[in-house]
Amino acid sequence: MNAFRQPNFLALALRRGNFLLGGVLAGLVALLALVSLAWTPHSAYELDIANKLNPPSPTHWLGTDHFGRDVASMIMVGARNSLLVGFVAVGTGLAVGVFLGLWASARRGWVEELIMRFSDFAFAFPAILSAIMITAILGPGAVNSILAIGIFNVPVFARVTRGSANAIWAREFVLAARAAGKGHARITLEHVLPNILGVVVVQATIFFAIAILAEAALSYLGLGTQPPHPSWGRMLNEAQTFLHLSPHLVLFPGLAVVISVLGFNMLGDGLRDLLDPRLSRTRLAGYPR
Amino acid sequence: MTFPNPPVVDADGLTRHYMLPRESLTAAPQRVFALNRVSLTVRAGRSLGVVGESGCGKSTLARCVMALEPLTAGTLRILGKDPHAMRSRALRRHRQNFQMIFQDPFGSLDPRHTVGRIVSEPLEAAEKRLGPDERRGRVREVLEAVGLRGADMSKYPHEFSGGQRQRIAIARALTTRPALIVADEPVSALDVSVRAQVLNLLRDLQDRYGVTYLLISHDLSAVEYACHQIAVMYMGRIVEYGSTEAILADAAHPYTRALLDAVPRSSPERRRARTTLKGAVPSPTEIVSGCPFAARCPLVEPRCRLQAPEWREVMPGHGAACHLV
Amino acid sequence: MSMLEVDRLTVAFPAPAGPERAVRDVSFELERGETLGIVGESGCGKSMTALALMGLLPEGTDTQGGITLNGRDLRTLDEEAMCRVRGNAIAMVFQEPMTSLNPVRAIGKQVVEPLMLHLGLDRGQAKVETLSLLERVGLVDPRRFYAAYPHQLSGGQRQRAMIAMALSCRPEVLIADEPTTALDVTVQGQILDLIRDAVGESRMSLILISHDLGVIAETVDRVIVMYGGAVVEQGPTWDVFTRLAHPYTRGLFAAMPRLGEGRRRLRTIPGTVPELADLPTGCTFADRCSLARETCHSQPPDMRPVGESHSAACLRLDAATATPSFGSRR
Amino acid sequence: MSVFLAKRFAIFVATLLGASVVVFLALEILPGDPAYAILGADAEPSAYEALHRELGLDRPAVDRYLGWLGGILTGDFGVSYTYSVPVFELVVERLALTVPLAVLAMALTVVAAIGLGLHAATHHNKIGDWGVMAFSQLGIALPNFWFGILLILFFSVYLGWFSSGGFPGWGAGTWPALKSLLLPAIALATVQTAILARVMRSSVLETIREDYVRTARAKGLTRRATLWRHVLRNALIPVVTVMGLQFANLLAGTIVIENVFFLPGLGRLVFQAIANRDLVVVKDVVLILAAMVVVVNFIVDLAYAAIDPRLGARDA
Repeated sequence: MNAFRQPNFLALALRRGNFLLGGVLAGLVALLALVSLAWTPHSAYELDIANKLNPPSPTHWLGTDHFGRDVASMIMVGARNSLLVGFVAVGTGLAVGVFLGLWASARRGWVEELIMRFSDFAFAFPAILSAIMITAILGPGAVNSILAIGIFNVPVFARVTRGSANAIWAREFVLAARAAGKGHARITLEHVLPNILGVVVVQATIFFAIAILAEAALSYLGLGTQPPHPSWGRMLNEAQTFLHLSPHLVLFPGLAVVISVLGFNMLGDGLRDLLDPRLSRTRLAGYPR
Repeated sequence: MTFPNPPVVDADGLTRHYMLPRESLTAAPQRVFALNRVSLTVRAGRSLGVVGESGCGKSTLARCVMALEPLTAGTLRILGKDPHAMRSRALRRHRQNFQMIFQDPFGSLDPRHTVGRIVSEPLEAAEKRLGPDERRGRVREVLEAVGLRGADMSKYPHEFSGGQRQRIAIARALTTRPALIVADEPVSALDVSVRAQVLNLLRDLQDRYGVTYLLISHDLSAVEYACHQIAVMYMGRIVEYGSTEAILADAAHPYTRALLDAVPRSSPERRRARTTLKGAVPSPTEIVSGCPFAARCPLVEPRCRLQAPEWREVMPGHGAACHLV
Repeated sequence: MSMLEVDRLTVAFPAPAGPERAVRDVSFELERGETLGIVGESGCGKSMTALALMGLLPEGTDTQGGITLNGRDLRTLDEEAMCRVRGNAIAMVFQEPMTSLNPVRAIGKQVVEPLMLHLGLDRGQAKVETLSLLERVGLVDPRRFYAAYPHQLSGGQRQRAMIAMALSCRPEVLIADEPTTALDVTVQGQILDLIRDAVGESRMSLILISHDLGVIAETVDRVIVMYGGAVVEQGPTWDVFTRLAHPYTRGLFAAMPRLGEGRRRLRTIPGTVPELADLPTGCTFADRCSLARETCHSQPPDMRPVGESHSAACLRLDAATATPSFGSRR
Repeated sequence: MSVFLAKRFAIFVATLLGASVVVFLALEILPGDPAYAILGADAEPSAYEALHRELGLDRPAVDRYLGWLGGILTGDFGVSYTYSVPVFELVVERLALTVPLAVLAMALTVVAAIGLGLHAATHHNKIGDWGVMAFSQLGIALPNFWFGILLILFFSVYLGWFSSGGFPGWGAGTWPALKSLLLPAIALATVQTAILARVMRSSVLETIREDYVRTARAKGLTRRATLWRHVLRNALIPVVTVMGLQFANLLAGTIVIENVFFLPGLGRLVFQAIANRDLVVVKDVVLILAAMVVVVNFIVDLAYAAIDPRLGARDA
């Protein structure tokens, strides 16, 4: 069944706590990032050594770091950074991975074998490992970390796409389309893609969350976004040095990561529940049956 | 004197092998003989029923006739042209002459397309030069022909019951006004009361449009009802062929007799003693030297295991591959 | 008192559109050694009735009515006591031999289980018993089948293994839910024969569930016809299938192509099976019935006698039985 | 040997070779001249010449690749530019930390996740299920390095139970060494547990709906017996797949966590090597890490064949 076309989709969505809470959290992060383009409470770059390591106060809501920079402002600008990495990395993964997955599934045979073997060994290089290689050659930087995460996303999307596309290719309506005289490309566009879109969208939101996590880890290691641009991961790295003096510094950037990842994950879960009638019909799932 | 109708399907020696994945590294690769030199002819306006148990190759036959699967050997002509020898563009145009109906009324319709889009798919794929109005008119016409309403065009498949969905599938097969419809188990997924409706519909459409059917089924009684001729398949071969009346009244091949015997009768007559076959259909992975049915045949003789039986005619138009005929 | 008594059994599932009443007021009795068939189309409640007897309905299902086996009300038993009944006093064979066996355990290991559980046999005894059971259900060379995995067996062989499992503790009632539907015609007969012989040998009672009128006609003494969750007709198989008292039973027969009847036109039942969440107040079949009157739509019919121990639930029974019945197809 | 295993073994070897080619291309060919990359653009010409020769850059690329690969197979990993010791020695010393850390984390993950997943599935839609789901939702969102910092903050800064990092070495005794690995392992395992517990839960829920589970119940098996004898093994099949994928994440995670806890492991080594532009070390360690991922995935395939008898006969 097609959940999107059911008139009560919105009503259903509102009843799903996951979807709603996820939407609110992810929306909040997106809003912070957008607002930071026009306004932040203080400058996120300006040093104020006199006011370093301040605890939260009315002027500095979340306190200041070891250079006296306003933590709240840095987190807002950092959100921009995390979201950007997420969008570009997931976009790359989506565009290349979904294409490869659809291609593998439509052509089968050696094309499929080749693409899947390629993704087999791409799996051997998790985002951090490929980032290490890239930084060893090109030096650390935001672009390189995006590249690393994007490369890691490609085989994942290719696999998920191929898996669900193969399931569609095995359906009788595809055979019917072939019997009607449609070619592989048209069947992929008209039958396969629309039927796997839900899975792909869900996967995209979940990998968005994973990309945010990976970016934070890379920045923490100093391989990602470079100073003076604020990023949540590097804020945590710097805060660790002052763990004994100002523990509050490790709290807020970490919470920012948790909230945004939680938001996108829950959004993905909610979407999956909405799109998959098999899962939402839990009444027959009773144990033993 | 009546002249026979021209043949719509003319198949000669259709053979389809494929390789099985190996069981172990040392095992020899095995081939499945899904179709083994199958020849048949279906004339315009007639219907041929192909019956047999699972794995006998009847679905492979349907797919090969539809040119959805390649042939290993043999020639096939549909309205005189061989779809397996055509280039893809020409084949796409030729496909409007032969369409297909599938078993599963839930799986054979794309849940994300409207009924209108589903039914017009063959028209669109055949690149027929039809205007949008003409196309809608055609869709409406076939929907009404199968007992649905033109207004159903904008609905989605999940809004219909199983029987209605099978009507949609039949409508789709009709839109290009094909000469031939290949139906693979068209009623076996349906409930008894709905099955009768669809069987009647198939007959009505034949009377009205003169369609030729190649009907694949495991259900002898449905085939008897819907078909003029019957071909019985066993392990990738046709073992008996003849008119429905002849086969029902006087089956020549022991396998056909066993099949007929195995159908449970709902008539309240007392239980009969029937000859049940031993074992199940063996998988057709090796070339059998003698008769493929020898292992299960109740009438088996020594020569059956040594020598493959030749095709013998019982009467003109009715024959079987059995030494005992 | 009969061995098994089912009294006004009602099963309802909670659903968004209100409870779906899959089984409504089904009552029947089963004597020792008797064979009973339940026939009907998909969604008529026949499988749910079987699962209710086994106490295996999904959690959250609302079950009403009584199920009494040898004077013991199964509905009042706790889970532990019910586990001692299942596979022991009542055993069941399912439709899909492909999915009903655990794919990662050897056949023998699965047949051994009820023997050790209910009869208290040790592993060695259970294995000996299992080998003889496998042989008895026609799996010659039982040692090979004991060690085989389900995927290595054909559909018919798997169903034989299922039957071995069900017979292992010599149950008093064997429930077979569409045991031959997934099998080939020539294998179907073998399995039906096997079930019939096993039941005959050990004075077991059989409940055979099927959509196939032929299978029912050839196997059981008595038959229950179900439609929309309720019993519409029941009686001795011979009587029911010759008199065809209920318009639905009659429609079902007329709609079925029968071997040897040639290309004579089939009579069909118009319309489709009703939605369980939205059943009409009166007779469930009224919307599709040519004999239906005003009252049929408003008043639920009760079971009325047609002959000796043969009854049907129809308000227009007189009109229905007035026309000649069997072979009434033009 | 079954076709499945033979095929997986071939893929295993091919993947290893592929990975080595990628590493070699990335670190020796792409930067143009590794000698420049190591020394920087403002290097003395004489120093550059010396290094160029020392790294064997005057030989053709194929020769260098084969030499490198042959060296690795015979235990000769080359000499570190910064430490001036054989890389093999460095790596072995560091592996003694990284491997126990990863294994400990994986063990914690498997035990906790299978327990939690089973509990949640058998208490579907009850409070225990909600609890596990909430934990897992939160755990997945937790960056492991941040969780590590929080652990340090709580257990070493406030409670003083553990040191805030460092590794005494196995020479200092098994318990002190293990103790210093405990917090890092927990930091790594928490996130992985959150993911695996979910997979386990949904896999059990899915398996419970299978026909053969109904068969088992119809035989008279109790819920508990059904769970252990019929559900668990089938439910583990997808869980094992995810475990294999998780090991890759876990190894990547050790690189970060070793930096959080100042542990002298492989991750820290490669990290410092980047800082020192020690390409020889980077190249070897990245290959070793990738190889570990590939090896674990092959082990997962073996586990598959052990759990599922169908794989023996059927093609993958």
